[in-house]
Amino acid sequence: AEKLKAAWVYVGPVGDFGYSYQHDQGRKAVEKAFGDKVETTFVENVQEGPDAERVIEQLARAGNKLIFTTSFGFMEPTLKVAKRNPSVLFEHATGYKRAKNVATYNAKFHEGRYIIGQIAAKMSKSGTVGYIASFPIPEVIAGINSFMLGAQSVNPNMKVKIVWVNSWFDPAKEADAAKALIDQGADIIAQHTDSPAAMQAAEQRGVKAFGQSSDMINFGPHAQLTAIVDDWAPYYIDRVKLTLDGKWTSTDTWDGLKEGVVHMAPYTNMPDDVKTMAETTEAAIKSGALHPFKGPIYKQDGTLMVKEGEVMSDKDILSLNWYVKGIDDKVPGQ
Amino acid sequence: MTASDTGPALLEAAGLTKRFGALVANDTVSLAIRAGEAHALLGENGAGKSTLVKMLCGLIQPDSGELRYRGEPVVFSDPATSRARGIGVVFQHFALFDALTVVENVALGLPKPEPLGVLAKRIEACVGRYGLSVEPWRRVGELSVGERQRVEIVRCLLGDPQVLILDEPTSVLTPDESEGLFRTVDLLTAEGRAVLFISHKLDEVRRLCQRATVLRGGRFIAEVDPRRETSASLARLMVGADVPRTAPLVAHELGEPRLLVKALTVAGDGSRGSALHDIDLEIRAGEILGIAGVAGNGQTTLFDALSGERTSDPESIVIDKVAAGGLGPTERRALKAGFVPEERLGHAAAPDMRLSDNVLLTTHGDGGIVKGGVIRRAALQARFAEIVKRFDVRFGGRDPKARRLSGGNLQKFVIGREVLREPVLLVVDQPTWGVDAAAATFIRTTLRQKAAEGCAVLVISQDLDELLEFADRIAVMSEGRLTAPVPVAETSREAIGLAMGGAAQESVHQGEGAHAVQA
Amino acid sequence: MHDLTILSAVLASVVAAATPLLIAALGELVAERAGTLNLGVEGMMIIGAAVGYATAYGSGSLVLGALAGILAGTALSLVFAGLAVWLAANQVASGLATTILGLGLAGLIGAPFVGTKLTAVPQLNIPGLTDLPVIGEVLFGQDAFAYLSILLLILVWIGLGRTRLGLVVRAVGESHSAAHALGHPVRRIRTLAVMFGGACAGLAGAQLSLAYTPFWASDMTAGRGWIALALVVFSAWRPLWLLAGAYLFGAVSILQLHVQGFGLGIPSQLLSALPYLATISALVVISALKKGHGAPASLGVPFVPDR
Amino acid sequence: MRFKLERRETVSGLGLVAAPVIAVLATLLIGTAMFLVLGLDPLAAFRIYFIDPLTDPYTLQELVVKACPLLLIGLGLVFCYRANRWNIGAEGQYVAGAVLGSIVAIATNGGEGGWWILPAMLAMGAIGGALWGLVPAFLRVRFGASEILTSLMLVYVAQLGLDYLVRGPWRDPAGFNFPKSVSFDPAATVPLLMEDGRMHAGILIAIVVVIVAAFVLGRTLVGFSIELGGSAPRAAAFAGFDERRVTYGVFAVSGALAGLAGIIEVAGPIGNLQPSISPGYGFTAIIAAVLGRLNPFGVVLSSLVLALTYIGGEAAQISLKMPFDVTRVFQGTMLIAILAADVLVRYRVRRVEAPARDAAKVTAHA
Ligand SMILES: Nc1ncnc2c1ncn2[C@@H]1O[C@H](COP(=O)(O)OP(=O)(O)OP(=O)(O)O)[C@@H](O)[C@H]1O
Ligand SMILES: Nc1ncnc2c1ncn2[C@@H]1O[C@H](COP(=O)(O)OP(=O)(O)OP(=O)(O)O)[C@@H](O)[C@H]1O
Ligand SMILES: [Mg+2]
Ligand SMILES: [Mg+2]
Repeated sequence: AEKLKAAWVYVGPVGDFGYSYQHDQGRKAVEKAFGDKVETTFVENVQEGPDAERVIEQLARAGNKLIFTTSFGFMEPTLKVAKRNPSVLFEHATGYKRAKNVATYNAKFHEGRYIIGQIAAKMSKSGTVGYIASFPIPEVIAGINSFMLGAQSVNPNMKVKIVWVNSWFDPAKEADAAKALIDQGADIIAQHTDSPAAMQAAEQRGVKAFGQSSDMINFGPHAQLTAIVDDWAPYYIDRVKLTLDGKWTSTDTWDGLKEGVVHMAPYTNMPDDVKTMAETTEAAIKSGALHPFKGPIYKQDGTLMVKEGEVMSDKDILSLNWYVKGIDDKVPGQ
Repeated sequence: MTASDTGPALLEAAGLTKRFGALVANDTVSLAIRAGEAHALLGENGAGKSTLVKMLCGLIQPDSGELRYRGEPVVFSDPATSRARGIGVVFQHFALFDALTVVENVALGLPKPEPLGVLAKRIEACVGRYGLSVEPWRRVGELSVGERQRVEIVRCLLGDPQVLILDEPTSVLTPDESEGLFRTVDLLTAEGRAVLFISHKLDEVRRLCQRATVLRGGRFIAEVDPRRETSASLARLMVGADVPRTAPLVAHELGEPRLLVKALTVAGDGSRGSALHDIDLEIRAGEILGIAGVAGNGQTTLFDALSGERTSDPESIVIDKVAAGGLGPTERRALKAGFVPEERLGHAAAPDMRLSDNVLLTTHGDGGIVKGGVIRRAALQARFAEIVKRFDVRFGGRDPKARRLSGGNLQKFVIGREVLREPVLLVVDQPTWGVDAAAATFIRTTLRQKAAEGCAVLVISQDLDELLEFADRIAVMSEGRLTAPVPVAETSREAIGLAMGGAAQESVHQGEGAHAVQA
Repeated sequence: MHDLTILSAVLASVVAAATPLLIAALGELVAERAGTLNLGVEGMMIIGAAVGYATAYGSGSLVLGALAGILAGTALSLVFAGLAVWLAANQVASGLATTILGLGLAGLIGAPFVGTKLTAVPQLNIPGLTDLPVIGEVLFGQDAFAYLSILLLILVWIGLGRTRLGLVVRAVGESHSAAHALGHPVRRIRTLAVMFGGACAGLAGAQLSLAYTPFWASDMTAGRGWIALALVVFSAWRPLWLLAGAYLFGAVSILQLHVQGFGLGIPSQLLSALPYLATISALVVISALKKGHGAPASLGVPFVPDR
Repeated sequence: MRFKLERRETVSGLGLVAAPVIAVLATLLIGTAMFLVLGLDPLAAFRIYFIDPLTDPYTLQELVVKACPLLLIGLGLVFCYRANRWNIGAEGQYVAGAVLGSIVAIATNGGEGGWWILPAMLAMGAIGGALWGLVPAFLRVRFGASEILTSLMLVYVAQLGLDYLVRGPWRDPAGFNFPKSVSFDPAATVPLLMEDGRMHAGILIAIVVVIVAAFVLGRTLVGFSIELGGSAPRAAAFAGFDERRVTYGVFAVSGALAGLAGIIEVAGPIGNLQPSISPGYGFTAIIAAVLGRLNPFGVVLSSLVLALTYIGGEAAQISLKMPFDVTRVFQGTMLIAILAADVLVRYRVRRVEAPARDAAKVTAHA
């Protein structure tokens, strides 16, 4: 049979050891799983502006039959190219527009954030956590909220300090942010940016931290409590297989801990009881017994947003732009 | 080479040839500078004098020929090498650094590092000995052209040269300073050193030098003893034909006042030009008024104020009955005024633009060449060709950058550009600086002629002889003040020289300026 | 936490943040004083970071890493010098091309090291002194790079202002034709100055990958080379002003993070823009007080000797 | 023996042709070495880099689309650089133009439409860029603050401003709070020139601007005053041209063209406002302007060459699986080769006998 040509489009360099790096690990897993049944290609460092459409089109023209576009900003270009190339299948990560030949996929990173929120609340002596955020998009806001909901489930008075670095990747700035937060009294650092700089800073300063995207234990052997690891391999392998079998359909996939797209790095540097709690929560989320966004959830001003016994809809989570009660800050731009 | 009546040859050029593209700037030129002599190098603008100097010190390399130092063949790979052997050069175009102080500039020309404080002391000593005035700690950028020239000379003297090469060192010195320099040259030659002296002022050459080499068109023409020549005979050697004198004064009627300056006061800006105090001036059609003065006394500021590069109180300058003090250069030109600044490159002309484009600098407001904001190339080329033809501007190529012209030719161009605009008022700063005798005569004659046609001409010059030769009246500028003009016939070289040195200033304060000049 | 402790920590962070900027900018200042506008700083920084990291990782020696970073930056600066000084090509374009080349080479060199880490360059704590309140950590708790940067500053300051070589460098930048006429080897001096700039940029890059955030990642300089260039302009080409500029920029960068941490609800974009706005404002004030930029007169002008 | 550069008095027509040829040969040589080291087939690499993009109608269109903003911005920079004003903040002016121009599109979104919307957007874009460009001009004229620093710093400010807008006030209400404005209506979109592909009417605007710029710079007094101010400021003052007006003028033109490029990109290939709207066009255009020797037609050529290096680089990543960094190294190498070749057109390299040997002799005698 003919080889399936599959391609990936990354917004950053594969060498960022963060978001694009993890997607590329997924691509490599595909190569490994299917051997010479597939041929993979990737284009890295593609700007979300006018270049994206050309790159995607070129990939389609080069005979790729399955194309993963891995950043939100690739949404419109992906749709445009898909329209012109009806025989090519597209998968767009983190977006919300689909077409007959465009599927979307995303991961429930907030599930992991609920767990680390709980761990933070248990481990923090000062009661203050530092949170390094990239850009105020719903995914990041949802992550902050989920983190706080988890933390509040342990200690209702947990405080979080948030610093936006306005970048996914600026190691020195991320390190500066971590230091600033530690200086302000945070003894746990969580991050939603891509580089291991904050983890290293925490290690240096002797505080605890959570990794992001990859297992960063290397960078914080004494600091890392756990890490929320993106693992796109299961999803990619699945989708390639469906394509090979001719069973691909345009779907909207939002997998999490259960499916293994998000998984937690080993729980380290914490007492056994905390570890047990984390493992229990993880299992509960996987089994569906626990949902991070389960009511009652109040907005900062006290408005009840999710009633007792209900859970927030996926759509609402995906477009979150407000903080839950207990976060003493404003969502930028609101 | 003929046998020497001074000493053995210190530095010799044997058959040096240098080409710039198609142009042969030096064609098998030979020259011997002997110990104990002051040797003149003469030639028209563009004859190849500076090129020869540059080869003598290793700044450029000859295409063929040989240099000998004390009889030994040598190759100087750069001026530092030649300096180490005792050859000091004052270049025609100053090798100075505006942002640095005088001491730093001097230090850069010396082979060995030396604490700047010590060096400053040495500069002061040197300055005292030779009667030059230089302040060690000033930034060179703030100095007038004359002061810069002194810095160059001092730097060279401090290097204790065996052979001193001076490429037009006196062009911007006052008569007194020139005298000081000549005494220095005499002193050096008496010590058995050699001096190579380049100047377009033939009287100086005859007074100073024992031997002269004449170049014409890049070729060696003759080696003569200038003491036994006249200025006219030297000029004939240089040009290859007789050089006419400036057309004599033709009496003509004076007309309307074309320029009135009333109580013009301008604040100095520290870097270029000093302040002006209460300048009064009137020039009438048909008249040439000369302003004499040592560089750095406000002439440049006066020029800028007249040309409109600096504005002043509207009534303080009246051009052809129009209050013009508040107008810009273009508007003043519209009143049929023409201006020729002192600095040819960078002020009167843009060095890196083609010569034809440089025509536009002062003609763009006249109509004809620029219409509705669009440049009419044909008209521009026509005007350019006319300037070149009428003023005998010579250059290589069809339309080179202004930078490529020799100074004299660029000066002819700049003056021609203004003259062809048919101005009723012409302000010219240093009309013949560094220009050879023939070209200088031509320029003066042209200005005379313009005056005779009814133009009012204001000439600012440091060259007293020039002013005495062709101005009708002369005023003296000193420390930003101007004496009342007096007719040339009623004054003398000495009186003006005294006033230039500043003597007049006190008199001016006492309201006796005119008297002092006449005395 | 105690207020003084916070202050001390903030100051210490400011020094750390300013250090790579200061080092790179000092090198560029020397290059520009000699008349060469080297827009390749970003490229020389990143290659210093990559090679420095690779060497330190391979050899286990941070000192070797730093040296390798210096060498790498210098090597790349020679490409620029060959083009801009010896071939007299346009300096702006040459610098930009060098940056592109540097980013690419660094990516290739660093690729095998993605995901690895180093032990950071240690702080040089001095018992007793480092524990002093407020100034203790700022003055005595920095890593070697910070002290090196100050040493370098003094070196450049004295070197440019007080030595013969410095005088020649300034002269060459002021008027290359005059310097040439006096027999100073203009292109050799410029090459040396550019090499010094490259060495500093390489060192600054190595500081990032060895001390600041001791790991390698593509494009990890994140535009700091451009900031260094801007700071040279800010300093009006004077070393001491450079110190002020780098620390001002560092201070505002750090402080805006702290302000965010206090949760005042100011738009983060505005806070992120603060370092740039602060630098502009400071420059405007300085320029208004003191006319003229003091740029070397021959800056950016190619030199070809007539021979 | 050593070599020296000798300025050519006239650049021969042959030389102008020879420069690119030499550059290409040098690039090929260095590239071959590089690809061999990396274990890639040089022939295939060159074909994909240079030949394929120029022979496939689709990539040819893309070439023009990519060159369009570079060309527009580069032309504006030509004005600044000729006047010796170092505007390196075109990227910020591009963003400012895109933002101001988008106001119209966002305000009229979902409305009646109307022929005036797009022209109004373009005008607003140009104004936005010009205003942003006038800030460094003002700071320079009024306070003497170096435009190099201010224009660069304003890039970051503009980008953060755009970021704020698309994440906050201008966010698409139907966009699930993602940072993106509404997609522009057809009336607010630059029309395509061909059914198949992305070639849009902005290219026509760019062509008009090239011609106008060439005319203004080459044939008018304004162009002359710009050039004169840049090459000899004192002579320009003597000629009666106001330095301040020239400064404002060139920054306004340069900003306006960058702003125009910004709004054309946003209303054309992108179709909405979003945080990232430029892959560094404002900076790449600096290379385009300089490489084009500050000549409008030269910039046409250099923009196309630069576009080719990007598109070829992408093609190489796709077809040869060449890492992005290799394409960057190759791009850098190629630019260096072009610059070097350019020098060889203006100068002649002559071998000269070194005086060193004889100099040694001198020292020996001394
Ligand atoms: N580097 C150069 N490139 C091209 N032509 C040159 C160069 N240097 C000198 N020339 C030309 O060589 C000729 C001789 O110039 P040179 O400077 O030697 O004249 P000069 O005798 O010193 O004239 P002046 O009295 O005006 O100083 C001139 O025609 C000049 O244009
Ligand atoms: N780099 C250069 N390229 C071409 N020509 C040059 C260069 N440098 C100097 N020249 C030309 O060499 C000639 C002589 O130079 P020099 O500096 O001796 O003369 P000058 O000052 O122009 O003449 P004058 O004595 O009339 O003032 C001039 O024509 C000058 O334009
Ligand atoms: Mg001469
Ligand atoms: Mg002369």
